[in-house]
Amino acid sequence: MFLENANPLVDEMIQILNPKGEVVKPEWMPELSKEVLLKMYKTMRLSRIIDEKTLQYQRQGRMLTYAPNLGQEATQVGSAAAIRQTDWVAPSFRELGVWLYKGAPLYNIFLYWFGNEMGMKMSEDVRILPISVPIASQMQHATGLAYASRLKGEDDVAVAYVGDGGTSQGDFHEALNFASVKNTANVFIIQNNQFAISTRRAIQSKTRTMAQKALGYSMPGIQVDGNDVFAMYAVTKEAVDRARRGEGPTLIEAYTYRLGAHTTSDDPTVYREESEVEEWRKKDPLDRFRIYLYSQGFWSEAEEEAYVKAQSEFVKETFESVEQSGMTPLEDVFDYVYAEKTPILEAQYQERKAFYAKEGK
Amino acid sequence: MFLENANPLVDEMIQILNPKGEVVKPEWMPELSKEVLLKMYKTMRLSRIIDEKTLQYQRQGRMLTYAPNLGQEATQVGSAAAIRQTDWVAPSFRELGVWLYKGAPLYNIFLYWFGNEMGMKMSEDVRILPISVPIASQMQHATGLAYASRLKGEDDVAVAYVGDGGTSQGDFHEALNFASVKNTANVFIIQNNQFAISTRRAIQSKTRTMAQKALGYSMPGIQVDGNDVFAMYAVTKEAVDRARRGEGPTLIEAYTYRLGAHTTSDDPTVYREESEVEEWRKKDPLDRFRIYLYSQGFWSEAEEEAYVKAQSEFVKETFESVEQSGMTPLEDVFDYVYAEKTPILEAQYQERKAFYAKEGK
Amino acid sequence: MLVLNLIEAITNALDVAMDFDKSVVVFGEDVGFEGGVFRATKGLQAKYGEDRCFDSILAESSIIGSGIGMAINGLKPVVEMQFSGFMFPGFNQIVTHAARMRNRSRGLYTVPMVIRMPYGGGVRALEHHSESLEVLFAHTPGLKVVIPSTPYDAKGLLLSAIMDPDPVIFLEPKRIYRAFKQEVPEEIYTIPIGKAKVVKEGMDLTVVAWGAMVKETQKAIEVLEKEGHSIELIDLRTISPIDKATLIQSVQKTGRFAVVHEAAKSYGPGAELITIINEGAFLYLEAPPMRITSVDTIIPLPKGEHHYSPNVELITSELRQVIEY
Amino acid sequence: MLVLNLIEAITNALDVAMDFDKSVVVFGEDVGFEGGVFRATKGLQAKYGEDRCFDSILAESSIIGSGIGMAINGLKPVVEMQFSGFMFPGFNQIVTHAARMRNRSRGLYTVPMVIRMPYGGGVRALEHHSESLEVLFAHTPGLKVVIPSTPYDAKGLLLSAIMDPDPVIFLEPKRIYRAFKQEVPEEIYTIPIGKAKVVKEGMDLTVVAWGAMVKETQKAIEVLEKEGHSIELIDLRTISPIDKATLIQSVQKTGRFAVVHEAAKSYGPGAELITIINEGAFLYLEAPPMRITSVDTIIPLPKGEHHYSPNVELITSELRQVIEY
Ligand SMILES: Cc1ncc(C[n+]2csc(CCOP(=O)(O)OP(=O)(O)O)c2C)c(N)n1
Ligand SMILES: Cc1ncc(C[n+]2csc(CCOP(=O)(O)OP(=O)(O)O)c2C)c(N)n1
Ligand SMILES: [Mg+2]
Ligand SMILES: [Mg+2]
Repeated sequence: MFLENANPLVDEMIQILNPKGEVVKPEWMPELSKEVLLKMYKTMRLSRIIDEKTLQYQRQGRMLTYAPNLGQEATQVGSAAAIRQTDWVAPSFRELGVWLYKGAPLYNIFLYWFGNEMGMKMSEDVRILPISVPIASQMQHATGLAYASRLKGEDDVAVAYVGDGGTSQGDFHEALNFASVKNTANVFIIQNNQFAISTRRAIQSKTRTMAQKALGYSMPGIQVDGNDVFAMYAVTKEAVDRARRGEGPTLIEAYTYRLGAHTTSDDPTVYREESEVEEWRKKDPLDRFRIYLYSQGFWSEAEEEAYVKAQSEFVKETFESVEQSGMTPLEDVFDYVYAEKTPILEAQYQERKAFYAKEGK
Repeated sequence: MFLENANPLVDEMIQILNPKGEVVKPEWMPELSKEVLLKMYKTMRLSRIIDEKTLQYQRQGRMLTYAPNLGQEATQVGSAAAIRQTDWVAPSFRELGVWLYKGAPLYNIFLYWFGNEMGMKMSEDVRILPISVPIASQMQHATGLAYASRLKGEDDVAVAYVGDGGTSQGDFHEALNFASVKNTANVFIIQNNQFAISTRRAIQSKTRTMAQKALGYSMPGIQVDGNDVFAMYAVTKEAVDRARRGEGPTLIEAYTYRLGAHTTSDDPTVYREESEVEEWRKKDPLDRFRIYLYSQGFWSEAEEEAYVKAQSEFVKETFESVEQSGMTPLEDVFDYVYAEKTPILEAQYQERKAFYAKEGK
Repeated sequence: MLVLNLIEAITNALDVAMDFDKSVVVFGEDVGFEGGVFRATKGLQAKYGEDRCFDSILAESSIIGSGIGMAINGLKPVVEMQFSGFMFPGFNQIVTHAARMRNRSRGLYTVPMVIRMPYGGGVRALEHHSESLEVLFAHTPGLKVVIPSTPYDAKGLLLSAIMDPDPVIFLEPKRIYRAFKQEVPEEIYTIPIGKAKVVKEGMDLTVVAWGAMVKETQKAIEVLEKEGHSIELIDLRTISPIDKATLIQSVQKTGRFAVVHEAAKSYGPGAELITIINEGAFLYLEAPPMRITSVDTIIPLPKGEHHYSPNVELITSELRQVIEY
Repeated sequence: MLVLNLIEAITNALDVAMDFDKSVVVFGEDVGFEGGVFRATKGLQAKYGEDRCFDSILAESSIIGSGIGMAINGLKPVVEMQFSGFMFPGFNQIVTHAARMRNRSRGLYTVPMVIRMPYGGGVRALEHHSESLEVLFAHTPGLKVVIPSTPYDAKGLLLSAIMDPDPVIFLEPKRIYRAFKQEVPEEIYTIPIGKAKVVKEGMDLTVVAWGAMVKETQKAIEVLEKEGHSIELIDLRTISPIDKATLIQSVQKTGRFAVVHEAAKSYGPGAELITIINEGAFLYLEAPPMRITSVDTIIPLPKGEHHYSPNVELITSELRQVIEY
């Protein structure tokens, strides 16, 4: 529908739900049950609450570095809703909505950002690789995941997320090329939130769209309104289905905006005007989705209020229990370097332990 | 002429001189003096002689590894003739024609392949970076060369060569992107000789052309008959002039064929049929150029014979003098690691020297 | 005299270098408009223009690779890797080109380039933000590796690095970027690369450290000196080439040796120093030389980081063992 | 029993592994159709199909990175870097992911992957074809590093590496790929990673070597034994984790220690071994431990390569010094 004749050199970006919450392309509207719609909305709403809370914790000095997703909820949840539970995700570090939608416990997510690796150990069923900090490198893993699925006779798709900044890395290019050449079941989603820390999108690439980079791999490339959850869902769904049928990979550019800071250690006022952010607030993905749900009678202000209240409490409690989780025990530092501690690691572990004992720690 | 509206997704490759030596596109025919034409032809002819001789030396066990250019003479010399002497070249390792055209002494080239770094030390005026073995990495240097030229107020262009295999590396992508974003005076020439050692072009990329990779950088990309010296000249000239005027970089795909082995240590019969090579021999770049020159009365069989004879003798003498050049002296190994030997290197140098003295070497 | 902390001293060094030498260009991720995530390049774009100080594309191989081209063609690039843990995509360009261009062309082309990287732990950061990778560079012929531990040294060493005709890896201990201030001359001055600094003299033991470990080691030494020991502290400052002479002379005097570092233990920098002592002062050794280092694990995230690298208590306890051996 | 040279033993190991375990996949540049530039994978594509043995795109980061994804998703990739000097574009994936996935996910995801690379000099090759980079891997927690020196060991160690639950860097001394043949069992057998081999016992001196240096050292030892010395030779086989116990026991017996390697001297592997001996057998040392290594220069092209790494004469001369100290 979207992909076959997409021409990212000239096409307008795909939009179904406009900023006013109106369905402007009813013919493209995906068929989604009320249940799924509400799961999507609630996940986005929860993501927003988490981002707001963490900002607050950060101001209170209770938080380490954290990368907020504010403004990118539709990109993340719209795409996540289009993939199957057994499909793989190779994330970057700013995909809270995807984690939540795929069933990652918030406790784990907080634990990770709180500085404990144990957060990334969750049920295998979540099928998301751990947060990957080296920009764009995770895209290569996605190609291997998809290759392995096919070899094992499974039809799972592997979805990789990357930022607009990430498109500049060599790994971006190599992963797209591998997927194209091997025709693996991959979907690559660029979260073009207009910034790589302070560096604007225009500095990363002179191209009109990021989607047009797909042309270098003879792969469909398409630009989507990343603040439109339906457009994100519909296009991702087509790409995922296509990949699952063995018809190859797709590159999706989600055109969105990072409303918050890069991370809690970043001060965006250094490099952008508040007025620019204001303009983008008018395109808020959450607002337009809510208006739509209200208009359909799927959701009400009362429900909204109750949900926000309950989830705020949930987030608070979860964070507080993470705060109580304490420090990483010494053995955890040594136990996961290899399947079995090497003799050298064992000796180093014993030395540190003896030192703590001596110091009375 | 070629670049403005080039569409590498659909365009036929540019050809001016067909395999029969006929000018099929007179309107595109570059204006080249007889003098320049003969310099180009002679360089190509010399390159061919060198490749034939080295094969012979190799069979006689007199040669180390060497990468022949057989079949790619027009790609190399056609493009080299279009650049100015002060323009920079960032080569890969298979650009003999470029070296010769830009004035590198054959003695130096042989000395290098004979296993002596001193070969790469030649007049600065040659303006070619030393042979670069790590695939595609040299493209990044070309961007910096061009950036520096502009900053210094000079209008030199930097031309980088890369192979079809090299297009798969991350460095290929990053260099094109840098050049596009910074609008540097770069021309990138892919010598698509259909192979990366044994690996066929189709395995490197699923794209119709290699030139279409330019679309990912909003840069002109164009496929050229790399066995047609005039097409290579004309397109490179337009790209170089354009770059010099500050209008930005270009990607040129020279469609050619490696008639010889990858290097003297490679046996191509393991991975390709002689019949395929035969087909390509019919498109020989040298033959068609010679036919053209004969037809114009610029060159004759007698001149050809005399030239080949004289140059064969020259190549033989040059190689023999390189054979006499002896081993690399110990100090050369230590003297160029840094501008000045560090104390540790000085000590290691003295140790090795003392050891040789003791052993009576 | 200015009074600056370490990161300000670096900014100041870049400023005076750009002012003095028009060929100096400064770039890297977020280095231009915002002045870098640590603000090392703050104000430079405004002062020297976008051509000489700019935001690169997000690609370390491009940063180093284009820098090599610029250096060959007459500029002096001073590039930033946002954190040393992110230099890996650029490592190929560093090792196979920056370090080798002079040798490969027998001196025809050279790469006078500085690659700055914040390094080391102790800042409660995300994964890949706390690496100590000095060995990867120091084991690579053709590179010089410098690590300052004070604002004064940072400026003088960075200016030396910029003037150096060869590529210099300049590792900045980010943990002490803002730890303390020091008087720093306003004008250009240099501190020679390849010279260690005897921070304090002593008779019973030689301890070598660099970067953020110098301060930790100093604190440990204070404890031990109160117990009556006399300890010599050497700030290595240049990891490659090593100032062998200073180390060996010191051990010939003290007879005991220890090295403190943040890098992983096995195949770490301490091993080289201990071997140098073996080679140059074996007969003087009264106790086995000791290395006090991080463990051979992945650097833990903040909640486990305290288990990883040496702290004052560990250094004190270990040094006491060497002394009492 | 088969009689195979080292490269044939590797091919055979890959063959039996692919036959035994359907999850083993083999790929890299030119690895599929042609069987690799050294023919290590010869015949495997024909036998096991293009899906399990294929030519990769020319991109080391993709080879390693996609291999990581495959390993996480149930395959056992055995990938080839055409030469170790070309692994640098893939180094980021090795260090930041292969080595860390287990730790990062606390055991949820692991990377049982083997990265094979021909390494070392002595084959009169072009630039970047002769590197000895074991330290770069061995200093990286999360990796194991193995180097065989005989056909028998090559097969047994490679099979161990393939069965290992963690990423293993498997460095193959290309100089001796075809140097000699040995009896090699047809079936699957393993040699434990982390165990050095005492090649020959001796009383006066312990010498450690690996890869192509084992044979050179053996020749030097023959010369010295004719002079009446008794020398113990240890083939380290695993560079990381080191078999400390075997080394220390040996030096406690002999009182003297030397290490021979092809890698550059400064911050090289020898430094780690000497430091381990200091830590574990200091009081037994009757002479300063010695390292006999390549020099700290760029590896020369063929006409200068003989100046670079240890040869029999140099090893003999140096070992004699340790013995006569
Ligand atoms: C290889 C590498 N280089 C640098 C960094 C530091 N860094 C972290 S996030 C970031 C910007 C990423 O921008 P983008 O890809 O657009 O993602 P976003 O943060 O906008 O989600 C940078 C430079 C890194 N993590 N990895
Ligand atoms: C980074 C890197 N990986 C691998 C190699 C080994 N290698 C040398 S040439 C070559 C093939 C290059 O193919 P292509 O780019 O098409 O150039 P051509 O040889 O055809 O001129 C390979 C894989 C290398 N030199 N550098
Ligand atoms: Mg972004
Ligand atoms: Mg090729």
